[in-house]
Amino acid sequence: MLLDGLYQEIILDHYKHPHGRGLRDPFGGEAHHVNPTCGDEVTVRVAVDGVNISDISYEGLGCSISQASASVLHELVTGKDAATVAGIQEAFVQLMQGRGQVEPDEDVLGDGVAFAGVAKFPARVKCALLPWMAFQDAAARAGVDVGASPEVKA
Amino acid sequence: MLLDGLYQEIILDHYKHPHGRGLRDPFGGEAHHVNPTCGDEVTVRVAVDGVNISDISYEGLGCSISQASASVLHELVTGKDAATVAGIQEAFVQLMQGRGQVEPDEDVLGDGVAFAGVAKFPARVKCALLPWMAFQDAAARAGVDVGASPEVKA
Amino acid sequence: MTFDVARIRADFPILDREINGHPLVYLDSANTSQKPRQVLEIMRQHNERHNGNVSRSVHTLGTEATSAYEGARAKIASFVNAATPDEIVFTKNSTEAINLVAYAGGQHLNLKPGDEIVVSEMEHHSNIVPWQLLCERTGATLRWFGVTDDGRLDESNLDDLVNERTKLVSIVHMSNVLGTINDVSRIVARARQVGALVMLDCSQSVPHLPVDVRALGVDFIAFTGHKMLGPTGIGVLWGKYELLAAMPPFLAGGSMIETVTMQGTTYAPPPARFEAGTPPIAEAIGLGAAVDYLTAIGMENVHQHEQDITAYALKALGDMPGVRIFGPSTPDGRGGTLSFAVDGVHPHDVGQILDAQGVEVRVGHHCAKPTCARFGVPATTRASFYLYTTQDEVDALVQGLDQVRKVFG
Amino acid sequence: MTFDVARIRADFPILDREINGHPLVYLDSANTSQKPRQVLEIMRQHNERHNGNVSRSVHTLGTEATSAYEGARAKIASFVNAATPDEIVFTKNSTEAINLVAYAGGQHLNLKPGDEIVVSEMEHHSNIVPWQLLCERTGATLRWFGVTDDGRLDESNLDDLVNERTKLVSIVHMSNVLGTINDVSRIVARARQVGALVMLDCSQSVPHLPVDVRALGVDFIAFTGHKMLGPTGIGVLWGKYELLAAMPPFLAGGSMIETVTMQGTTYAPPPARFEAGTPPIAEAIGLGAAVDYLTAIGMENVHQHEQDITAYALKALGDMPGVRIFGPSTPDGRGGTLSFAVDGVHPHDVGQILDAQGVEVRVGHHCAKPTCARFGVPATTRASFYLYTTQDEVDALVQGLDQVRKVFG
Ligand SMILES: Cc1ncc(COP(=O)(O)O)c(C=O)c1O
Ligand SMILES: Cc1ncc(COP(=O)(O)O)c(C=O)c1O
Repeated sequence: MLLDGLYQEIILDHYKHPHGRGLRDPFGGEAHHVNPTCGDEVTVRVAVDGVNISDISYEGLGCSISQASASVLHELVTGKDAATVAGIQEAFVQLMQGRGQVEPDEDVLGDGVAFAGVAKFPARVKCALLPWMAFQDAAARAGVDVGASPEVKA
Repeated sequence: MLLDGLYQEIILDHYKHPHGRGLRDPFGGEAHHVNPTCGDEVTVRVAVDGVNISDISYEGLGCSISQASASVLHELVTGKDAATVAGIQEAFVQLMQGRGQVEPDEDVLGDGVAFAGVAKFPARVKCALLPWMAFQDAAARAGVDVGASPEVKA
Repeated sequence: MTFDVARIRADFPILDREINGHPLVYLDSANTSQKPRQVLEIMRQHNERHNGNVSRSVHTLGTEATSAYEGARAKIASFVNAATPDEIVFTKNSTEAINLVAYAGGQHLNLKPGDEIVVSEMEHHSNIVPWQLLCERTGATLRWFGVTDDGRLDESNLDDLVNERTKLVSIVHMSNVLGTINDVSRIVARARQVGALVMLDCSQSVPHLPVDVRALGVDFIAFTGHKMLGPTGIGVLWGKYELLAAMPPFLAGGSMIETVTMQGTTYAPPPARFEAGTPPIAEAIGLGAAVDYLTAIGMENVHQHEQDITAYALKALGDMPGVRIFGPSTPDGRGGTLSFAVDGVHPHDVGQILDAQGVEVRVGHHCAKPTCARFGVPATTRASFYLYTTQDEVDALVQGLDQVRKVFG
Repeated sequence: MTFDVARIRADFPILDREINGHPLVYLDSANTSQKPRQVLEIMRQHNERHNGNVSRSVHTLGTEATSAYEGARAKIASFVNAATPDEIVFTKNSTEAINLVAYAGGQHLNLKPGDEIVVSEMEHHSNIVPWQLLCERTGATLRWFGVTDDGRLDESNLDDLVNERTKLVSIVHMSNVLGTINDVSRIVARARQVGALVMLDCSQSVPHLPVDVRALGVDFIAFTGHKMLGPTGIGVLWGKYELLAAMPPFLAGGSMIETVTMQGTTYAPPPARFEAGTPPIAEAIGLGAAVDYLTAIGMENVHQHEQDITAYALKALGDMPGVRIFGPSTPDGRGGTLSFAVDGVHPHDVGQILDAQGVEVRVGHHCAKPTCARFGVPATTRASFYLYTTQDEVDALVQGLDQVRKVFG
């Protein structure tokens, strides 16, 4: 597979200049996820304020795709209410599992649309989803339901 | 492999009219051998009188080759002294393991020469050797050494 | 599609062969089947164009190999109507699949003295010895169903055999000696009553009949690639996902882990948990192609063809004086595997004389000594059929048996 | 015979392939090797002309298959200088071979709390987790050799680690991450002193160097077909015959028995005792052909070629700014497997960008997380060489890495 679309400028930018990186207190829920195939890891913390996700903080070791994805997650979700966030989460998962057939909606996904190309690389889809899965767990632990866990296959 | 040589008249004769079949008392040693691949079984008893093998009696379930082989064994070995028997045993084992390349000596092997063709059928060599291996064990238990155990492979 | 044996045979290169100057008459498919061009071709293509290790690489070859391997898993899952491909564990053969359950399932069941495992007297050694060893390890007791004179499972003491102490019942779906196809519905119902798990040894059924794991209502089945047009070196354990997920690992090593430190290890979910090391990749892909081939023909059609051949063979052999058939004497509830005795002639001799005429049958105990013992014989001669078997081949068998009786007459 | 890489490459069909518009540069042989025409051809011939089950038939196909299968065993035995072919047990991969020793050898050793098993920090998961599980089952303790900064086995505490309580030492012969070739003579001598068994994981050494089990003086070795030009689905356990003969069975079922009744079973001698069920027949035959191929070229020549390539690659990568090599920095005592880090770029990204240029390397933890942890990284990029690797391919890797740094500059 050629790299067209995988390493979009937006992704490289988020990787080199991550938004909101670092673990912050206080938080309502935390989750640590590992991709057993490649060893990538991420810890995500979620702080909740009423129905809003007031902060997402994270720390992790991983490739440009998983790191940029965490940065985009932070940017997209911080400050939004649970229902909106569930919609974003669902749209992102659908995009990633669409094998390149899903047309992303920039109004919902913002910089996340840059990940459209990743969906064509089955081995990298897990990388992109890693922070989102951890976020979902952390949110659940903070008492916020942002939708069902997508099935992610090796 | 064609059947030329496998089912010699002599072999079929010994199979249909076995010599010395049946288990007899008294005896000095007994051995029960099984061919695990095909389930053939034979029990051989050896009676010894001084240095002579005074009787070989046997009972078994098996194919024409193993049954005829037991009958030939009985005929060749009964009444002979240990040294002679060791020579016969060795000659028969060599014939069987010779893959059809060994020329049998009728003076030593008598009707046993009819088994020359069996050596060309690797799957049947074990059948021909089964009573001879059991005999060797039974003789050892009766205190008579008739030579080293041949290695017989599946 | 009508069932066209001639067209099917053209797919099997080996069927052109001669044996001892006669056309090959291959009547030993219960032992191992022949493989169609389509299966061999897919494997060749994989090895020549797409070979890479699975689940470990981001590179193109690795990604191609992984998607072919996982694609095969999905095909096999739908072939037996599994709920998800994650219920399909690749092993090297049926035997490993059964041992996997005996080790990991046995550990999960936490067996103790007093607990019971139930098998039957018509099992292949591969569905006896793993349970004997499990009983030795744990002190549990092995019990078994008997077999009736006409080769059926004797269920007369079902309620006694399968009782509150029973933890697992493992039964052959189709006997590799008698050809009997066991309707296990009563046994499954009884096992459910007492809370026992049920495993079916489908080594002989999955290749020959439509098998639907959900309709059977069992917990595990095992089958093997080389008996169903696939390559050697590949087998399958199907298990209910919740059960697999509750079981500890068996073979340990690469690819079955979540994380490893020198101090301790956590394990991946099924099926990865049970696939330690590099799996038989090309072989799984070959089995996927075999399943495609069988699916295209239709398992109902395969079964029907074999029923026809079996009816023909039962009659032809039944008419021969001095030939005694073991197992059901009509095609009802039996498959195309026929064991028989020829009066006064040892199976080895029968097999040898048939081989001289190009007719390949199996002789011996067929890895089922207790079944042979049940019928008072150390060995039998067995002819077994498959989708490529013709009536002419049954005729060749009959002629061959005439020759056997001439030699030993 | 001079070593002619071009002629060798012509034997490997896959090397003609293009990846993403570039000629394939396959630098992932430590993961799985490619297969020459000669191996694929023998397997095709077997499947198309001689396919039958082994050790079970008197018929011609069965006899042919059996003699090819046993012939492969004999070839492999002499390839590693085993005392007899009966010391060669066919498994599905290295991982099964190691598990076989952990289960059957572990039972034979009758381990108890207080007993110790010793491995190292540079093991593949397949030589760690089976021993962790064995320790869990028996209460024995797992201990391990450390690794020095330059990627060598740290033997400084040998006499403490291997002591009177030690029952078995299992060490990798050549590391699949660091490339280190371990001279195990001191460890073997110490193990002999204290009466411990020694197993070597030769998954990476048997494919690349002359290995002589008797010269090594160990008790067991494991290796795997797919890393040595053979097919997937086949591995080998070599063990000293007396030891194998003393060990109880592991997997149970068809072909490993002497006799079976419902009440109890007796077992065949090795190797049959450890080969339950239908073995990977075509795969064993393919591995035999791979061994023929390697023998014809000569393992000394294979090793020398890889030493040359490794020296070239160590220099080329060593000269690149921002590239850090894990493991020995000279070709002495190391094989052609090079792990490295590229400053500021995650291995996944390195691998992806290399793949876009047709260069296939492995990225990740290489099933050796403790080794990665020892060097403080979760993953590495690894290039690994074989007899078909050329200097041009190393140059392609270097150019690819330039590109990596451009994208992430
Ligand atoms: C050092 C080492 N040991 C064991 C293994 C396991 O081999 P397999 O996956 O064929 O079982 C490998 C390769 O994956 C290896 O490199
Ligand atoms: C009923 C039955 N169970 C189990 C097996 C074992 O299969 P495999 O030898 O492929 O493990 C066989 C065939 O040999 C069989 O017929």
